Amino acid sequence: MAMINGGRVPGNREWETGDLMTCVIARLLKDKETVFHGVSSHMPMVAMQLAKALHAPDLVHLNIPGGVNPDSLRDVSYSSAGPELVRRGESYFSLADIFDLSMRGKLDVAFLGGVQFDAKGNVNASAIGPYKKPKVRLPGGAGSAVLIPTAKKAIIWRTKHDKRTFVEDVDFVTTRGNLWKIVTPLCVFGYKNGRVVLDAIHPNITFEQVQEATGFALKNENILVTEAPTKEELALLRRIDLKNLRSVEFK
Amino acid sequence: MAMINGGRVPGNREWETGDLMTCVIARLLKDKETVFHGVSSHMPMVAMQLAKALHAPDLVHLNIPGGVNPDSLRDVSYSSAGPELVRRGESYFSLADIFDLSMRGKLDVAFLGGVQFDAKGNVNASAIGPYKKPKVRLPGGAGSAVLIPTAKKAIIWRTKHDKRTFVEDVDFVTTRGNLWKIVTPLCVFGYKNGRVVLDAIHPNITFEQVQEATGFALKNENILVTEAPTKEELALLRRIDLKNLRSVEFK
Amino acid sequence: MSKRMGTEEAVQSFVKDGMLLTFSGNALHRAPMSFIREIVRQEKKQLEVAKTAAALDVDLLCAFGLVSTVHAGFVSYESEYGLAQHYRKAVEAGTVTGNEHACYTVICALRGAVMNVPFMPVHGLKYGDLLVENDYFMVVENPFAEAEGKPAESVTLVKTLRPDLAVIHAQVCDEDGNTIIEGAQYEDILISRAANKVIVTAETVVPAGRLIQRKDRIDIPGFLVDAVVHIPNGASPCSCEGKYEASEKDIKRFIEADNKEELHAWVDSYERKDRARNSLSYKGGLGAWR
Amino acid sequence: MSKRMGTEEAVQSFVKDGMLLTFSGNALHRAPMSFIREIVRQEKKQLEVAKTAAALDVDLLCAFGLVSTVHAGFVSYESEYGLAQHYRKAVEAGTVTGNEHACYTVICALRGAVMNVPFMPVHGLKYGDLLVENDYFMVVENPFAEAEGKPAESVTLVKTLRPDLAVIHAQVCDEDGNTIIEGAQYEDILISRAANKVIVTAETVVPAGRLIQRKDRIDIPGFLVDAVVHIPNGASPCSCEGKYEASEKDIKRFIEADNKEELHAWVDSYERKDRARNSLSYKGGLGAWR
Repeated sequence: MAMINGGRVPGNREWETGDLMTCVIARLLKDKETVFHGVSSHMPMVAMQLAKALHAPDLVHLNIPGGVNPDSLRDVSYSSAGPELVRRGESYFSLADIFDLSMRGKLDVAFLGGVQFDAKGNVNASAIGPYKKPKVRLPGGAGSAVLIPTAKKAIIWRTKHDKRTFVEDVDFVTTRGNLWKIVTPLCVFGYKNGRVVLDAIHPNITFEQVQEATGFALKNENILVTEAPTKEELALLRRIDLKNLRSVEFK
Repeated sequence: MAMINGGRVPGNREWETGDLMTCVIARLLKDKETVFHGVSSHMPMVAMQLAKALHAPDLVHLNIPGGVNPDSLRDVSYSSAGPELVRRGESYFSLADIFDLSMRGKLDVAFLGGVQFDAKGNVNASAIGPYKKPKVRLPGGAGSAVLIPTAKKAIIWRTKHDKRTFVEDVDFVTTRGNLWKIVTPLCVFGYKNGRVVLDAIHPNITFEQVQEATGFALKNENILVTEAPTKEELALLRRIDLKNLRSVEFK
Repeated sequence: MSKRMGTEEAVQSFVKDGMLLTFSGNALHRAPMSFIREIVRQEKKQLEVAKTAAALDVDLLCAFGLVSTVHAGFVSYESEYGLAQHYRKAVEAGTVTGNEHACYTVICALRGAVMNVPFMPVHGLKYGDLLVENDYFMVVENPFAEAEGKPAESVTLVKTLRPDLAVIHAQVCDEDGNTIIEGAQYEDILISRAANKVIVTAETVVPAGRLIQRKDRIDIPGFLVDAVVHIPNGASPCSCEGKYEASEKDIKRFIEADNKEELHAWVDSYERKDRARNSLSYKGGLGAWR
Repeated sequence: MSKRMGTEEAVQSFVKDGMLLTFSGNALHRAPMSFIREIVRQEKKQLEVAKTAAALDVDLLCAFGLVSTVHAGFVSYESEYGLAQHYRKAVEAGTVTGNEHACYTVICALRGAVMNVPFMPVHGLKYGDLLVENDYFMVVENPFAEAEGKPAESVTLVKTLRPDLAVIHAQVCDEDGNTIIEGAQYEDILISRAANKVIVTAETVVPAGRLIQRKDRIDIPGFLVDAVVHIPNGASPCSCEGKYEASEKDIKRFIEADNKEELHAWVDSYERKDRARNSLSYKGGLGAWR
């Protein structure tokens, strides 16, 4: 599993898991959508630039520092909430503005994190163990608790796919709501009728591998296979993301 | 009364009622206070500049367009809420910001209007006759209804002093609260223990004249006489207010 | 993808009878007068208007009987121009409901729309008949004080006002809607967020991307804007900072009009200017559009 | 009347044990680190901190046991720097109360302070255990819906957070406190209005009036500011837009410090820089301070 969660996927030499996930995320975004990412979100940030370069030129890229549609990620380093996004942006739209926008139902897509996810679509970003006396205090849900219920589509991406991450019941429900997709190194989950379901499996991954890494039962029905990154996608990715920020979470 | 309400006051050739009222208002302002005026408020606007030139250099002049401390009134014409106050200002602080400031108890002085005032300090800027089917619909209290209760000191100025303006009971209570002074062409009212009281009478005006023009009973006790405008005040006034904006309401 | 359209098309497409509208500016400054005159020409009806301090904008719509309700803190001309007589008479006659606010409660009610909540607490509106007479104000107890066993604390709430459309006249915007408001902004940033749709009418419209060197001056990002209408002198006879002062002559001409014919003549006299459209004023060269 | 003072004096005069503080910036960007290190030197205790997304600022104060409660949506370093271990361990040990918010509910709670109301309605916080576990959230019925006979409508309220002091690190201000924040402003404008007192620490302090030609870039008018402290590199090792990037080396040096001695050594290593004061950097000539 280390290979899959990290570096090169068995059976190909052209792309790594980070490339694949970034392409999968980019394909989920549509033209003209307003799309937000937060801190520690390099992969969605790169995916948004990829989508803009491919099929969504008028996608609106929103972020914590407030730079609307940064024209390049050249200056970006460890942070996906740094001031360079404003420097490179075409206008300014503050974090408070973005939240208000989502409250009004006008944020199309929000990228959010979390540490535990369960079969009912609950997200835990707060604590392992009791909230007031936690075994592990997590960083907190940041915007999740108001964005997952209000963004039209909430997308979660995780670079870890294991039974500690995908559990039967989360320890604490930081939020739930308009969860739309969860993208992992193994698969894409969807959310239907209040349940997390398996939408698609990545190339060279089996259903059994996904089930084995998931702490709740999955159905082996109507599952698609993710298309591998195309040559065009990979070429653009390399140009957009010189520093391989998209894979920073695998390092 | 026409003479007193308007042009030159009997017994002097140096100043008009508008000059006197402006000086009286300026003297009410202290250094470093935050002071706000609204629309149709030329006299307080000039008085604030006069106070800054005399004894209150660090008074903070706030206004509807948002220009903090405009350095001159040279560009001002019919409006006391025009964009020239921003053009001439040292920074920008919006109307919404000013209201919030007052809500936080940090606005020292607010200048407010109104059409009727009664002995209890109630202000009517809304309607003559029933509110929902008024005999006369007035312009409305603008900021008064939230500023008179929250500014530390609310100052009202009126260029008309008659029994229709100062009444026993107002038709409609638009607001009441921290009323501090009312400056008229005849006198300065104060507000003590929930009653409007006569603080000072202007030069060459008698108590009887004030009582005659006022629709509620006044006490002839401890009344001061307003000091006439000094030479220094008049000289500064002419320099600050080239267009005699301070007397625009008498025209 | 330019959002440009003409004045007629913009009113046709975006203004429907019964809508709650809100306008840029304050009193006689930077009201979107050309757009409002086009509303008059197209006779949109039963409109509601929310604005802190209105003047000619609301008075004009009232003069033609197009307004049902006005939510405002102040409706009047300043000083020498006197009261807004058409508004006043309509309220007195009962044909227009004048929902009096403090200017701040309009701001708070619009903040409620920005945040998509049904009400906004307002400190300061504590006394008087506005609280008694108007059902859009309500006084409740602070539930946190109650839960904490603290003394009861009254809190005034104002009901949210959700404009269907904000019309903002600005000095310059680009074809994507990125908009710069020079000088006093009044409540324009607020209404650009509070309204469901936003139209910018502008003295100057430049090609997309041309504002990039002044991007830290952009007040409304383009993605919030639904349509861009190029109308030089679009605020006149109100003022537009950096462009023109209020026209005393033209305002008086409106105020002194004392029958429908003269009012129509006043609106007609602007028709050509109000509708001149899509004549992209940018002719090339940096600074050409400043 | 200059508001300038040194770092030591500013902390002495404005920071009291038990205060609720709020800081500029976000995560590892433009936190007022010099000021916070001086708080550590002066051992101010039982502090509360409110911030949307905190990192080194809160973690440092927690490392020295100076914090009682943190009100935040997110407390962590980004990516490679990992969790805020001092904060985490303090919450796990029960010595710090970690009041988890959504970042937006911190913003709303601060808006409550700006408007001086005891709570703020929040759309969007509808589900989950944050509502159950925390007494600073409450769900009520919309009283307007009730009064109008409409279906019941639940509204979440967040209790207002009223900071005693906001400390804002900016690129430039003048001696009166007029402040320009370049690039991302994060929640700094909001906290400058929400807090009872405001201190600006700045890379560059210019004489009063020197910002007049950039006045439309002033974000905080001087009269809101109580003290101005001149501290070049005052955000380091966090970043300061246009001035310096975050210092990976110095952040790691803090994160890897695993006892009190090393932590003290880290704070001490900045002492001379943090306290260098009143050396007016403006040397004359327009643009000299840019």
